[in-house]
Amino acid sequence: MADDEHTDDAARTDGTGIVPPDDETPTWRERKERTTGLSRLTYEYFERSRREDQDLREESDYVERDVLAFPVWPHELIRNLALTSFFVGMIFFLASTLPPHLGAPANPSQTPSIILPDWYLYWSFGLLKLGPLNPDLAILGGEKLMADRTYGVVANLVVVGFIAIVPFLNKGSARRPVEQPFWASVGVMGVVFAFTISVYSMKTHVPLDSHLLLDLTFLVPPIAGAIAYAVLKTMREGYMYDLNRRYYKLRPPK
Amino acid sequence: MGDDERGRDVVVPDRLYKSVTVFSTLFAVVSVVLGFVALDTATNAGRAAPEDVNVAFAALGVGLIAAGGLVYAFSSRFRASGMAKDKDSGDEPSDNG
Amino acid sequence: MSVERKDDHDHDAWLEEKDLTPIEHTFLATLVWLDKRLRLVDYLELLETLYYRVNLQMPKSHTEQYNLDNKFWYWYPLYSLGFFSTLAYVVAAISGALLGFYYSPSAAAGSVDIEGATVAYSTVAAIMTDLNFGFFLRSLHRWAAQVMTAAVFLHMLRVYFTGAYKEPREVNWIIGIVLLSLTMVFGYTGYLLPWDQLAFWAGQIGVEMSLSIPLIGEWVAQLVFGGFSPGQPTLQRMYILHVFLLPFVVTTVIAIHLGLVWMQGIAEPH
Amino acid sequence: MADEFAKGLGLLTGAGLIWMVLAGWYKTPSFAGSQLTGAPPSDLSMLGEAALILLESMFWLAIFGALLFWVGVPLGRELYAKVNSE
Repeated sequence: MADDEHTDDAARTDGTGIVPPDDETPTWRERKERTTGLSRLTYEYFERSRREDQDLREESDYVERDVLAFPVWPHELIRNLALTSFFVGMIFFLASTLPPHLGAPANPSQTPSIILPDWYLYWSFGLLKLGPLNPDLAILGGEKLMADRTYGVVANLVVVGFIAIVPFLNKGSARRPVEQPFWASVGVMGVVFAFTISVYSMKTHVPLDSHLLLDLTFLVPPIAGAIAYAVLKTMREGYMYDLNRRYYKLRPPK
Repeated sequence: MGDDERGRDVVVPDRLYKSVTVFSTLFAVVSVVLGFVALDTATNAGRAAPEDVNVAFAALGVGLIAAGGLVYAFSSRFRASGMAKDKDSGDEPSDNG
Repeated sequence: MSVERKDDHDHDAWLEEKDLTPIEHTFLATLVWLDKRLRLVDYLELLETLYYRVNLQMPKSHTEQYNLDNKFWYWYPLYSLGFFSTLAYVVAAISGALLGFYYSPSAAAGSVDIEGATVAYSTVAAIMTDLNFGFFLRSLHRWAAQVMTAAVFLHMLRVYFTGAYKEPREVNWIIGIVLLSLTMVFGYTGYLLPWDQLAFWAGQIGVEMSLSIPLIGEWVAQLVFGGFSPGQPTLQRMYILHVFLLPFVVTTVIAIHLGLVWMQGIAEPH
Repeated sequence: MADEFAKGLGLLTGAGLIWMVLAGWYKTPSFAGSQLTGAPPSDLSMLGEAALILLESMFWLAIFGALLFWVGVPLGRELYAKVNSE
C-alpha cells in the first residue's frame, strides 16, 4: 500500500502532499461498504456471486446471442414471478370476498330486463348496435346496403382488422408514448372508444337520449385523443426531454 | 459486545446466528399464531359475552402471544461478527477493507 | 448437495468459553439442540445458494445499462401482465378441472327444487351449496377467468403504448390478437354453462350474431349453437368448446406466443 | 414523474379494491338492481357502520389520492420551480 515516494513527505502541511487516489485505493463508499454490518455482508455476497458467476460462465457452453432485447430468463421471469404471485393472491382474495351470482334458471318464455353478455364483450355488443350509422344508399333507392346486423359484424371485423395491422403501419424505434405522440393518442382514442361503445351497448339502461349517446360515443374519443396528443407533445418539449436526454443520446430516434 | 444504553449485544458465530434467526423467528411466529387461535377460541372470535369467556384459555392465548414477542425481542441481541448494531457505531476497523 | 459433512462449529465449547448470562446460555443451548435435530438451517442454506446462483447469472438490467431513471421499477407490474394472464389461465384450468368433476352439461329437468331448473343448473347449484369448498371453487374459477381477460386486455394496452409490437414482433402481435379473441370466446362459452337466465339470453345474442353473418350465417349458427334457439345442443357444444377444444387450442397458441417472446426477448422496457 | 404516477395508481387501485369489496357487501342489494351504489341495509351492527365509513373514505381516497399524485404534486413542483427561478 505505502508508496515510498510519498512517505518521506509525510510532514507537509500546505495541502500539496495529498495523494490523488489511484485505481487501487478504495473509495469512501467502498470502505463503508466493506466495514459495516449488513453492507459488509452484502459486499461479501456480491463477491461470492461474482466469483461463482465467473466459474459458471467459464465452464458453460452457453453462447450469448446478439439480441437487442431484455432476456426473458432469468430477469423477466423472476421479476414476474415475484409480482404475479402477489396478483394470484389477489385472485384468491377477490374469489373469497366477492363470490359470483347464480341467477334464475333459463326460461325461454321470459325475457329478462337485462340482456347483456359479460363485460369484456360489451364493446363488440355495442358495435352490433350501430344500425343507425348504416348508410342508406341513394342508388339502391334508399335501401340499406346490408342488414343492420351484418353491418355490426362488419364493424367488429374492421376494428379487429385495424388493430391487427398496426405493426405494419407504425414502424421505427420509438417506444415511449412521448416519442410517438400520434400513435399514443390513437391508442388513447381507441381505449376511450372501447369505453364509450361499451356504454352505448347498455343504451337502454343509460339515462340519456340514445341519439345524444350515439353522438357522444363518437365525439368523446377524438377529443380525448386530441387532449392526449397535446399533453404528450408538451411533455416531449418540456421536462421529459431533460429526463430522457441521456436516452436519446444513446439511441437517437430514426 | 458490551452493555450500553441500547441494550446488550452478543456476537455469535455466523452459523449460530443463522440458527438463532431461524428458530426464534419460527417459534415466535408459531406461538403468536397459536396464541391468537387460543384467544379466538376462548372468546368465540370476540363475540362471547364477558361472562362466557374461558379465562384460562384466554390467558393462555395472551401468554403465548407475549412469549412469542419476548423470544423475538430477546433473539435480536445476538449478532454475527461484523454486523454493527447501528450505523453510527460502525467506526471499528475491519481487516477486509 | 455434497454428502460430506460440513465442518460444524463446536457450539458447546464456544458456549462454555463465552461470557453469557444464564438466560442467554439456556436460550442458545436450546436453539443449538433444536438445530442439531431439525437441521432447518441447512435447507435454508440450500435456498441461499440457489438465490446466489440465480442472481449471479443476471446480466445487467436495462436500467443499469442505460443508467435510466431508477424509479423504473414502478412500471414492472405492467410488464408482468402477460405472464400474469398465463398464471390466471393456469389457476382457471385447475379450478375448472375440479369443477368439471361435478358439472354435467344437460338441459334435461334437474333435481333442484326450482321451477325450470335443468341438470346443468342443478349441478352448479349443488356445487355452490353441497360441495365442500364448491362455492369458493366456482368463485375462484369465475374470478380467474375475469381477471385473465382483464389482464390480457391491459397486456395489449401495455404492448401498444410501449411500442413493443414493432418489428420484429408483428407476428406475435397478431398471435396476441388471436389469443385475446380466443380468451373472449373462452369466457363466452363458460358464461353459458350454468344455464341460468343470463346464460340463455347471452346464447340468444350469440345465435343472432352468427345468423347475421352474410351467406354462411345459418350454417355457422347450426355448427356453433346447434340450432337457431339455445337448447340442449347449444349447451353441449359450449361445454365441448369450453373444456375440450379451446383448452388445447389456447394452450398451444400461448406456448407459441411465449416461445416467440422467449426467442426475441422482451422489447426493451424504458 | 414515474413514481408519482405509480403512487397515484397504487392509491387508486388499492383503495378502489377495498371500496369495491365493501360496496359489493353493503351496497349491492341484488344482482338485478343497482350494483355497488345501492342503498345499504338500515339495520347494521357497529361493525357494519364502521365498514360503511371505511367504504366512503376509500372511495374518496381513491379519487383524491390519484388526483393528488397525478395533478397536485406535479403542479406543485412546477409552481415551486417557477417561484424559485424568479
